[in-house]
Amino acid sequence: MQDRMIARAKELLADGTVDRVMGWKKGEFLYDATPAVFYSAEELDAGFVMNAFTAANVSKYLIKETKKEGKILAFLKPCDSFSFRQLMNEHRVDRDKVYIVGIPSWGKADMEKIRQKGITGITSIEEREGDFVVNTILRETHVIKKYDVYLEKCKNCKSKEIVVYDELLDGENGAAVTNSRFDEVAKLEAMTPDERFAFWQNELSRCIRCNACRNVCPACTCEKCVFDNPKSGLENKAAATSFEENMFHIIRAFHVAGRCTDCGECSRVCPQHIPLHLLNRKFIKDMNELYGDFQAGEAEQQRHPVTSYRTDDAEPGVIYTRGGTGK
Amino acid sequence: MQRIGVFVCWCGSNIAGTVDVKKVAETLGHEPGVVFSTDYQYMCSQSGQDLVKDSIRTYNLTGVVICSCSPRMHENTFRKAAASVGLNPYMVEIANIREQVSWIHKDMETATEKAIILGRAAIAKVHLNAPLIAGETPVTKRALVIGGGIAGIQTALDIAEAGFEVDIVEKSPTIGGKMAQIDKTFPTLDCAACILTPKMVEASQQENINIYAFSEVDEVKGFVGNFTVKIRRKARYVKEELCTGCGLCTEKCPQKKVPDEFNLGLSNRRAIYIPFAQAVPKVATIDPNYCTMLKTGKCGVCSKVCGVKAIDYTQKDEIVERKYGAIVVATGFEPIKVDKFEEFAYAQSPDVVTSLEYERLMNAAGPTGGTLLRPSDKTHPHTIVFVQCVGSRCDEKSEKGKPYCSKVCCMYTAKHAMLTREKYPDTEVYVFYIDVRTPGKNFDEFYRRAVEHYGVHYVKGMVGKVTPENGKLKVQASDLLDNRQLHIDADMVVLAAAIEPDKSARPLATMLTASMDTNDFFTEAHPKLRPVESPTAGVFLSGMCQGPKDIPETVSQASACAAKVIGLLVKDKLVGNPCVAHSDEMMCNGCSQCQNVCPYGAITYTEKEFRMPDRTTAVRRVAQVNPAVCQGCGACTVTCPSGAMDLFGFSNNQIMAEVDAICK
Amino acid sequence: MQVKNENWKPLIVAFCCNWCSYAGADLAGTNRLNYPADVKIIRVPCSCRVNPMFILRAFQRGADGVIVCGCHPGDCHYTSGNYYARRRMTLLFSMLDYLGIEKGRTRVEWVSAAEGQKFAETMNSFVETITSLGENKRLEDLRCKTE
Amino acid sequence: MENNNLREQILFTANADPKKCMKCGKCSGACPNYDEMEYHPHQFVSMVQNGDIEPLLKSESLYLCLTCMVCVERCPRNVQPARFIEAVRLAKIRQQGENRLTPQQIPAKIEEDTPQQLLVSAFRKYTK
Repeated sequence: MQDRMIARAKELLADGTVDRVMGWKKGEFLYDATPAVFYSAEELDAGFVMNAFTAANVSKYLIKETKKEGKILAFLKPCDSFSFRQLMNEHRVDRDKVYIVGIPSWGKADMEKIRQKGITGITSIEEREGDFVVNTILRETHVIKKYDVYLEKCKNCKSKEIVVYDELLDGENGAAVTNSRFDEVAKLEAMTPDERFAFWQNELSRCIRCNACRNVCPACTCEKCVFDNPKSGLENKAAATSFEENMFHIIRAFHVAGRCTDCGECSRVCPQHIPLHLLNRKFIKDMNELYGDFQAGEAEQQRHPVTSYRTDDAEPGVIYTRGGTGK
Repeated sequence: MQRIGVFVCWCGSNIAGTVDVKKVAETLGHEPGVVFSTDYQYMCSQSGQDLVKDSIRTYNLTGVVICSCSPRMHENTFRKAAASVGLNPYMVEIANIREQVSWIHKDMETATEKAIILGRAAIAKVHLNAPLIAGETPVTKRALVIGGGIAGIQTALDIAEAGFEVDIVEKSPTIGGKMAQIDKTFPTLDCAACILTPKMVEASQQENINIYAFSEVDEVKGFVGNFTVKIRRKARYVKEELCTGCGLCTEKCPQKKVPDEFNLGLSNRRAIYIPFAQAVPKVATIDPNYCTMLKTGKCGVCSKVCGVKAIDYTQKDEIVERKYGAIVVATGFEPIKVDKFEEFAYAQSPDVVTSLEYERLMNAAGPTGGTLLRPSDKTHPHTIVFVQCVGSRCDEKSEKGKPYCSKVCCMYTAKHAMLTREKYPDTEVYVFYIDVRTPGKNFDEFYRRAVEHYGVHYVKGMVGKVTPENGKLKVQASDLLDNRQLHIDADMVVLAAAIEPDKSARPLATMLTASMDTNDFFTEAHPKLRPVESPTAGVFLSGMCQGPKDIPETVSQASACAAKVIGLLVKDKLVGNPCVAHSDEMMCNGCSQCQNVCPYGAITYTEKEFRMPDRTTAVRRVAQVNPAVCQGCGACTVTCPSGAMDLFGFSNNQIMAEVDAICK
Repeated sequence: MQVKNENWKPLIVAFCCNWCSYAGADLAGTNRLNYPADVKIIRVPCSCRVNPMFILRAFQRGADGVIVCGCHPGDCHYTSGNYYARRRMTLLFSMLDYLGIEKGRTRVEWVSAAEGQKFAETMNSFVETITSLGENKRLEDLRCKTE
Repeated sequence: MENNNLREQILFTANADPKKCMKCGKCSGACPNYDEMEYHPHQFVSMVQNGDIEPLLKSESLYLCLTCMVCVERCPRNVQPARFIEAVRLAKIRQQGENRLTPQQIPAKIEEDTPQQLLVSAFRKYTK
C-alpha cells in the first residue's frame, strides 16, 4: 500500500492538484513513524511510510496546514476522517485546501504489546490475514496474532468507513463495524463507588501532566487551552494549587464531550498508559443512552448533544437512580 | 490593587439583631484591599447613601461592598449612589446578609461567621470587577404594526399622534379587520362600521401613518431599535396610486361568481373587487385565481373601462425593505373551522351558520341587505337556536376544539339574540349555554336584558345533535335544570365558534423569535406586569394575538402597547445591560458552539487576520457578540471550550474567586 | 481509616440563578424559613452560567456538596438556559459518579421565585445528605494514592 | 360517604375522571335513548363523582344505555360518560356474584351427569 500511496502522491504533486503531502515519516526506529509534510517526490521516496505503526491521527495537523497557501494532499484513515469531519463541523479546517485520499486501515499494532511478547529489534512488519509477520535484527521471524497486539483504539474500532474524501485509494469504502467499546465502561459502572474510586485513583495518580493527550487530541484544538489562559480562572502554570492537577482530566473530557470522535489517540500517546479513552467513552455512552445515539464527525452536524436539548430530557437525578452505576 | 470600602448595614434590628455587625465590619476591614470598613443603621437611607458617597470620595475607593439586604432589593440604589460620585456603578457588589443570614439563622455566632464569609466572597469578586459601560445603540424612530384591524389601527394612530412614523402592514386589500365585518357592538349596540370607519379614514389621513395594504412581512432581521424588515407588496394588478376607487370596473367585470370573503362566502363578488364600500385604501384588486384576463389572456374589460388607466396585468410582487425601532404584532384572530363538529351539521345545512356569518346576515351592508333571511331558501326564520362554546373549553387533547374560553361569545350571542328578538318579535330564540360569562362593565345587565326584556330562552344545557330534515333543523338538546331532553324544530342554528389566533401568527413568531404558547397566542414578557410586550425586546403585542379579548379591551391594550412603543421610540439611544458576553478573539476557535446555544442569535462570526507567533499572518474565524442583543445568560461561556467567551459582571474568574473565598 | 474530624461542619456551595432560585432564597429569608448556615449562595445570571469548572473548583477547595438551582424547565428567564444546564450537569454528575465520588454530593433543583418553602426544604435535605456522607475527601485525593 | 369503596372501585373500572366534567350536558343532549332513562348520562358522571351510587345500581337506566358511545364522542372534555355507565353496570354484575354461588356450595349441588364445562362457566360467571 505504501508504494501505491507514494505513486498517487507523486501524480497529484506532478499534475499540480496539490503542492505538498501530509503523511507519515520514518522515525529512528520502524515503530516511531510520525506525521509529516512532504514537498517533493524525492522527499516522499526518502521518508514516506505506511505500515502497521502509522497509527497517528493526522487530521489535527490540517488545521495549521489549511491556513497556509496552496492545497495539501492528506491520506486519511477511517478514524482520521471522522476527526477531520468533526473539525469541518467546527469550521476549524478549510475543506477546499485539502485533497483527501481515503485509505483503509485494518488495525495498527501497539509496540508495547509486541515488546511484551519478548520481541525487540524489529526491522520490518508485514500484514497478513489475521497476523503480523515481524522480522528482527536477530534474523528471527515472528508471526503474531493481530488481535493480540492491536492498539486499544483498533481493538474496539467503531467504523471502517471514510466519511470525507476526494478519492479512495482502494476505490471502495468500508462500513461501520460492530464493536464492544462500551464494555469496559459498563464494567466500571458495575463496580462499587469504592472500587471505581480505587481504580481511577490508581490510574490518574500516574499522570505526569505532560499534556501529550491534550496535544494529540484532534478535538483539543483550542487556540489557547483554558489551562493556559489567565482569564479562565483556573490557569496555573506554577501549580499554585492542585486544582488543575486533580481536575484536568475531568475538564478535558467535558470539553470534548459531544465532539470526541473516540479516535483513541489520548490513550495511545499516554506515556503512563492511563486509559483516558474510558473517560471520553463514558460521556459518549451516557449521551447515547440519555439523548439518543450520536457519533461526532459522522456527518455534517450543527449541534451535538451538549449544545442541544429536549424539553423532556431526563433530570440530573437520573444518574442516581438508573441502573448500571453500581451501589 | 483595588481600594475597597465595606459598608455593613444593620437594617435596624433586622440584621443587627442576629449578626454582630461591628465584628463583621471589623473583620472584613482586615481583608486585603479593604481600606475602609464601617457599619450603619440604615445604609439605604439618604444618610446611609451619603456615608457611602463620602467614603468613596474621602478614601478614593475603587470598589464598594455593601453587606445588606438582597441585591434584588437595593443593588440599583447603591449603584446609583456610587455613580453619582463618579465611581463606576458596576464596581459595587452586595453581600446578602439579611435574606441569606440574619433572617434565617438564629444563633449570633453562626450568623456572624456566615456574614463574614459572604462579605469575603463579595470582596473577592470586587477585586476582579472592572468598570463596565453599558453599550448604546441608536433607535430607528419608526414603528411597524403588523395587522390592520382595530388593534393595529389604534396602536398606529396613538404612535403617530405622538409624532412617530408608523407603517401598517395588512395582508388583505383593506384595513379594518374583523371589526369591519361585525354589525353591532355589545353592550352599547352602536354600529361597528360607524365607529370603526372614521378611525380607518383617520389612519389613512394621518401623515405619519403609511399603510401597506395587501402586503405581508417576508423577513425580519436585527434587534430592538434596529429592525430591518422586508415587506412583500403583493400584486393587486391595479396601480394603487392611480386608482380612484370609483368602482366602475367592479361593476363591469364579467366574472361574477367569486365567493365574497368579506361576506364569508354568503354572497358573490367580481374578479376585480373592492372588499366593502368604506375600504381603506379604497383601491380595486384583481383576484388572479378568477380573473379571465390573467388566466387566459382574453378579456381586459376592467382595463377598458378604467378612466385613469390604473389596471396593470403585468404587476409583480414587490419587496420593500424598511427599518424600524419597534414592531407591534396585531395579527388578530379567526373563528375556528366548525365543520369538524359533525353533530352540528354545519357542512350539511346552509342554515347552520357561525356567529360571524350571522353578523353578516344581520348587517345592512351584508348579503341580505340587513333583512334576516335563511341562507337556504331566503325565508324569514321563526325559530333560531344559538349554541355557545362550540370548540371552546374543550379537553386539552381535543383535536377539534380549544382548551380556553373564547371570552367574547357569551356577549355576542346575547347581542344576536337580543337584536333578533327586537327586530323580529315573532321569532323564538333559544340560547344553549354551559355558563354565561359576563364580567365587564354593563355586561351582565345586557345579558339580563336579553332574558327579561326580550324574552330570549336561555337553556342550561348543550345541543347534542342537529339533523336537517324537510327544510327544518331538528335540534336535540339537554335542559339540565329541568332534567329533560328538548327537541326543537329550528329554522336556523347559530354556532358561537371558538376563536383562534390567525394562521399567519406562527410563521411570524418564528421570524420575530417571539415566543408563543401551545395555542399559538403570543406570550407576554410578564403575564401580569408586562402584558403588552413580548419577551423579545422591541416586539410588542396588541389585541387578540395575545389572547381572546373584546373590542374595548383590544383598544385599551392597543393604546397601552402604543405607550410602550412611544416610550421606546422617544429614546435616542438604548442603554443596554453591560453584563453581556464578549469573546476574546485571540482565543476564539470559531467553532460555532456558542452560536448554537445562544437563544438570542447575538453571536455572529467574522474572518479576522491575526499575526501568528512565527510572524506570518493567518485569517481566523472568530465570534463576535452583539451587546445590544445579548441578554447575558452565559450559556455560551460554558459551551466555549477555550474560555474565550466570558461574561461581564459574572466572569469565570470572578465566580471562581467567590468559590475560593467561600471555601477558604 | 481517616481520623474523624470532630469539628467538621459541612460546607455547601449553592449556585442560584438570579431570576428564580435566588429570588426563591430571598423569599425563604423573608418568610424566616430556617436552613443551615453551612449553605453559601453564589448568584449567577442563569443556571446555564454554571461551568463544571466552578463545581470542581468548589469541591477541590473543600466544599462537601454543590447544588445548582435554576428556574423550572420551561420557565427560564432566558428561555432555554436551564435545559442546557440540565444536560451539562447530568453528564458531569454521571462522570463524578463514574470516578467513584459519592453520589449525592451534587444536586440540581428547580426552585421558582415563589418557592421559598421549597428552597428551605431543599437546602435542609441537602445538608442532611451531605452530613451523612461526611467530609469530601475523594476529589481532593483523586490523584494521591495513599498506600 | 359510605359508598366510598364502591365509588373507588367504579372510578378504577371506568378509568376516567369525573372531575373533568364542566356540566355542559352535551352528553345528555346527544343521547338517543334519553327519554327512556331515569338517570341520564350526565347524571351518571355527577352521581358517581358524589358517591351517590345506590340509586344507579337499582335503576333500570343501567340497561337502557345502548352503549352507542355518542356521549363519549361528543363530550368536549373527554369525560367519557359511557365508561361510568359501564362501570356501574359491571359493579352490579359483580355484586350479584356475591349472593349467587360460592365454591363451597358447589360440591353439594353436583349431580352425576353435570357436564364439567358447566362448572367452569359457572365459576367464570359468578365469581370474581
